[in-house]
Amino acid sequence: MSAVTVNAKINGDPVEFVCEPDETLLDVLRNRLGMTGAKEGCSTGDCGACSVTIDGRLTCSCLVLGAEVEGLNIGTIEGMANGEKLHPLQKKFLEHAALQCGVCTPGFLVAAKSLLDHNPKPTETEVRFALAGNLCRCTGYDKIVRAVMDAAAEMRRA
Amino acid sequence: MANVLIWSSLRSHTGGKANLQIEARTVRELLDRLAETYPGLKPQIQRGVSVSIDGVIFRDGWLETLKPESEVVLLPRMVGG
Amino acid sequence: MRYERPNTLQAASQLLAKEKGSAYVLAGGTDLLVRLRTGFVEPDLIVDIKRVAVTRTIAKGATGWKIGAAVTGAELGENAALKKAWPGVVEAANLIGSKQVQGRCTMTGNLCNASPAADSVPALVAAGAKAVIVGPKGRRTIPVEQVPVGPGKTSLKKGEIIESLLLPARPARSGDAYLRFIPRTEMDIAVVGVGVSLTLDAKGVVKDARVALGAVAPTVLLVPEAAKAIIGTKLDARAMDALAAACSAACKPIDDKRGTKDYRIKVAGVLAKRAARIALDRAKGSK
Amino acid sequence: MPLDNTESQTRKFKVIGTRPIRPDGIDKVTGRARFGADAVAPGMLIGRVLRSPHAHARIKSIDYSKAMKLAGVKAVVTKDDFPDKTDGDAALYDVLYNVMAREKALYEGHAVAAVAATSAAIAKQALKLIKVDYEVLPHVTDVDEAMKPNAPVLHSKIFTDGVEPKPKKASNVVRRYEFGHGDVDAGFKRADIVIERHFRTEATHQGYIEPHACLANVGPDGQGELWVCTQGHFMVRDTCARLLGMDITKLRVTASEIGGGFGGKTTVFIEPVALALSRKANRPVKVVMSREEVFKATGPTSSSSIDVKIGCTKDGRIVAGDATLRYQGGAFPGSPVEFGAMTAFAQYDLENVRAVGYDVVANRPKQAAYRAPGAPMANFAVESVIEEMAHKVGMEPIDFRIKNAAREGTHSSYGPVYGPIGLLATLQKAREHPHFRAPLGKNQGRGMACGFWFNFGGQSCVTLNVGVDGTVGLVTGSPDIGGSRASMCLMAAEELGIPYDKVRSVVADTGSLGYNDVTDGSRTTFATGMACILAARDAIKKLCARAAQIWGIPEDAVVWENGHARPAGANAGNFEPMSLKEIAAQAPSTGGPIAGHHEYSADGAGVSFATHICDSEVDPETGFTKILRYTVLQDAGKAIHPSYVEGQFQGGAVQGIGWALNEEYIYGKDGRLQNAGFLDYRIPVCSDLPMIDTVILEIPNPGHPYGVRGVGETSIVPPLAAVANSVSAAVGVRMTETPISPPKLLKALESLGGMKKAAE
Repeated sequence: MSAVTVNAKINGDPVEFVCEPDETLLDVLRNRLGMTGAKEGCSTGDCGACSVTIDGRLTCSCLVLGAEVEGLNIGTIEGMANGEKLHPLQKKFLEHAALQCGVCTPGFLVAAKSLLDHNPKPTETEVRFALAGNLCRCTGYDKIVRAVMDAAAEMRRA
Repeated sequence: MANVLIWSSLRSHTGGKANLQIEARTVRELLDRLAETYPGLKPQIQRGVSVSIDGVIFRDGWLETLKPESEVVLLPRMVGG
Repeated sequence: MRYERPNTLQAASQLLAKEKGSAYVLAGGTDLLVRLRTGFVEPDLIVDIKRVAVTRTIAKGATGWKIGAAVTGAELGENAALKKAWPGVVEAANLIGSKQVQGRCTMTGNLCNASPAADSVPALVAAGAKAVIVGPKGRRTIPVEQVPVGPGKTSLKKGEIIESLLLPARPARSGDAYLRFIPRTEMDIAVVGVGVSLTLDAKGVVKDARVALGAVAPTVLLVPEAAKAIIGTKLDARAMDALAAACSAACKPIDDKRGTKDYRIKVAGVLAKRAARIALDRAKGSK
Repeated sequence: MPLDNTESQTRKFKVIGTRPIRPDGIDKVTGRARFGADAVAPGMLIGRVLRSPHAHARIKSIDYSKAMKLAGVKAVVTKDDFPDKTDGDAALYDVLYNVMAREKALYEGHAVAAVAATSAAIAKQALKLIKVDYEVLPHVTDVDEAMKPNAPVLHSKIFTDGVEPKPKKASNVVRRYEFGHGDVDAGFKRADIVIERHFRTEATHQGYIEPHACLANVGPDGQGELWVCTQGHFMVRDTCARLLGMDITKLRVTASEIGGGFGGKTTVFIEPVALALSRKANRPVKVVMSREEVFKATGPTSSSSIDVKIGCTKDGRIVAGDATLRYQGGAFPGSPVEFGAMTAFAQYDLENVRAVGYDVVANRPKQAAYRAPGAPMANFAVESVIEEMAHKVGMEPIDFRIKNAAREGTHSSYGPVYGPIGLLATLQKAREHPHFRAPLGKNQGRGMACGFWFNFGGQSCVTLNVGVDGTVGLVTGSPDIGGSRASMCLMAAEELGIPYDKVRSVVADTGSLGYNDVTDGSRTTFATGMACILAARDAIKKLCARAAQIWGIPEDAVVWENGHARPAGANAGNFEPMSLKEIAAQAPSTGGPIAGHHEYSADGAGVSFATHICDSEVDPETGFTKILRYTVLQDAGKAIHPSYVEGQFQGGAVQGIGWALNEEYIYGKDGRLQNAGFLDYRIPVCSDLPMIDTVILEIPNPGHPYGVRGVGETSIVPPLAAVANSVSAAVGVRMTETPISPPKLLKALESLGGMKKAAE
């Protein structure tokens, strides 16, 4: 295998990394860059725990090769809060107890932010379908949906 | 004498008796007596049992004291998820 | 394994043609990466075609639509004009996977993965879509139903790449629809899928139709008998029953972890009626 | 019991019952929380496990010489690296055998070897170089098939226990259990109506989103460290140390954040393997399971085959209940069939009741506990028949249940007499709930079911350290799987009379605290929570003593009120009350650090009951079932942090809904699992569900100072029947197998249609 050198941006910051051509972006984030906020729940794109955005587009980082992101901007959970200030979604997830074990939480937050970026006033049904690619086994989704709806309302007021 | 109830499939080891009167001050003594008196119960006791004393379940409480009128129910050792 | 990212399809084609080991084209990668990860494939070469501009564009011309091979499901869904012209095709493509998968997956990949259960393929077949293929011997265009030849197998020759998919211009008084059955509401592979595209005459009689079925045979099926059952009718109850019967009769399914033979045969008919109803309503609504 | 628990009835709480932000919250919403796979160590190797492709095979030989020659491979282990040190402990030997196959591989996915290498890619390549010579044997995966006399036998040492005479021939039936009282045959003679039905449930997986992961580091001096996602790191320590012949306290285990468990992380799988690899390589070794490995080699539930017979009189009084349950628990003894048998009829007040259970082995992964282990399947069978019987008697199912419900003083089906319990309260609340009278449309139906779980206490050890600034560090040893750290802080704050945000709770490693049982059995808020209360009381005693010393009055002349020490009365002296903060500030010069501690084995957990109501709509042409509305009513004793209590109700209900509708282990004829991934093992997704309404009832548990009962498990018990009953109400077919998948339901609807036509 011939390793590939990649220049990209993560949460706006420039990064350079070397990876094997068969390594996924998730592997790169976790094992090469020490960014373990994205989680590997399945490695087949079925659980959403590794959700990131690439140039603003939501995707599973387990379904992307590290080599593919040359010149692209990756958004991860680590870039969601603005300094000390939590994103409204992060705040509402805490207030609504929308997490139990918390391993799916980064993926849900990234996916929910992507939804609200495109649709600031989603219905409950829209939230549920937008988040169908994120599996949560603890909560039954109830509090997650409430937190997202509440965050959306707060962001509209702001 | 504590009144000890055992579950049905153990009765083959107690001559068909469901209620046993056992003289014991603690759960541990009770289990020892049971194993002595009814050797057939020994493997299950070794495998693990919990007890209910007057309706309260004790998973491991060997030193729990028994009153003379206590009703003790033998239960398989509790597990949970 | 090598990773290559050429700027032209000709270069991509050459890389694929020259490779002695196993070589795969990467567009969205939502199937390829899963196979790679699970050890199902061990490529020697992966050729990423996303830097080739033509693969990334949706173009509308006089004769219809040209959809680049690397256009994602999400991009299709955001193209209002395409969605208006071929709502069934776009809906079908948008049913693939989650929002995350939509950010990457492509209809061409869905087609080349050659799964009989691919969601976009029955809709494309019903729509009469064609695939533009670039290869060492030049370009050729074939109907999409000729691309998959069996589960996981395509008719593409070594070095050939699909550049784009062509959809005809939407005829007047026509509509299309795709429905699938899955046990959950999202995230499943189709147990049965049905694509219907039809055109009405001025009196509201079906004058042209194409019906395609997914997940009921080794490849997606174009079912001319099903089209025949509704051509010349106003899709009354009898025509609908005939449509359902023709679809069920065309099924050659298997029992597997996703459904039984009997189930697929029955539900193919049920969904055909429902999809035809939606296509009809769309045809009536369109000018 | 040293506690005066009568206060739980009357006490006015200050912070208990509020909903503060959890202490680990920020880390979990920012991606900083460190889970099992998130740890690294200098010089770390990657471990991978080779697994049997066969459901049942004799392992004739394993040759890993080629793997060892591959550059980058540092160690390979097989069964030879796991000599039997279990000293006659049969259950532990089964764990050992499950961790690494010995003479036979007993299921597809059974570990047969493992490697540690300098990269994941090399480890993967090395696995391919290990040659295992298998003699493939006939296999059996179905519970009823496994019980047949001619079935392939997994273990030559299993001779069914609990039957007379004891069989002379080995079989797959491990043990027969029987519970009950009265005379069921006499009971059935008095019955006007008898219903008998056969049920089957397929195995389901706990489905935690985080795969098992650990990082082991063992040196040649016999000391070791292990970072692991588990429900019980003390259990991991003790089990691994015993299996590997290490001194227990020389192995320090740290519990990472845990990404779900639900019972599935209450045993060991890769942990002893990682330790053995690390010991052999003398390097840290990280092992992370793939999702496929999780499905193929970790604990699913039992699959089951159940017969239920219930008899009642015309006026709706149940006179006899009888059930036979057969649970296949995978390749080793220990299916939770006894708990199925004990809980099957636990919600009813029955004069004559019998439940017989058979523990059966088959060529599947060893089952692991899953939320109220064994109960949901039995409940599905019994509550389905109860619903059918209510209709036959002509009573509303809820009235039928109320009439026969267990209550205080009822002789339970599993033996003991109930104390104060909340079943009737949940039923009555259900009847008053708006859901119960909401209108239904075409093809829609409403079903209900009641469920029960025991809950238990167990060993907990807690230390509470008072900082000089008056804040409190709470050290517990119970891995937090659902927000329990918040509840622990609430209880300590309540006792001490200080604000919630002045308490911080951490889960300590095994080197820092005494033994704590696994976080399971709904025990943590009850048992570890009570230990927090008692540790706080211990600290209060010391705080009062310190105040007494400062004031120069006797210790017993000081009382603790609202976070302050104050003289007990006018005679004690006239001193201004001293706050915890003030006493803490003087600690260094008045005798040193102040800490409270408690260690014990808690009992008196208090059983828990729930009633669930489910509305569903069935598409009669496809057999698709949509859950329209769902309400959980459960007795929590006392809700410490109501949001997380609701979360337990909702999460359990949805797992039960998944079990009812779509989740199942699907085996091919070759004995291989066909759906070892989240694509085809279909856990509910967000768009499948409505909001899950909850009603928390608080009938205090006399065994806890605040009245807490365990709440984690009961919620998975009723959904299977509640869903099946709603489907039956919607479209008139009684589904007796889970999952109620669309093909099965459509087939049932068609045969019902056929029957209706025949009747015309």
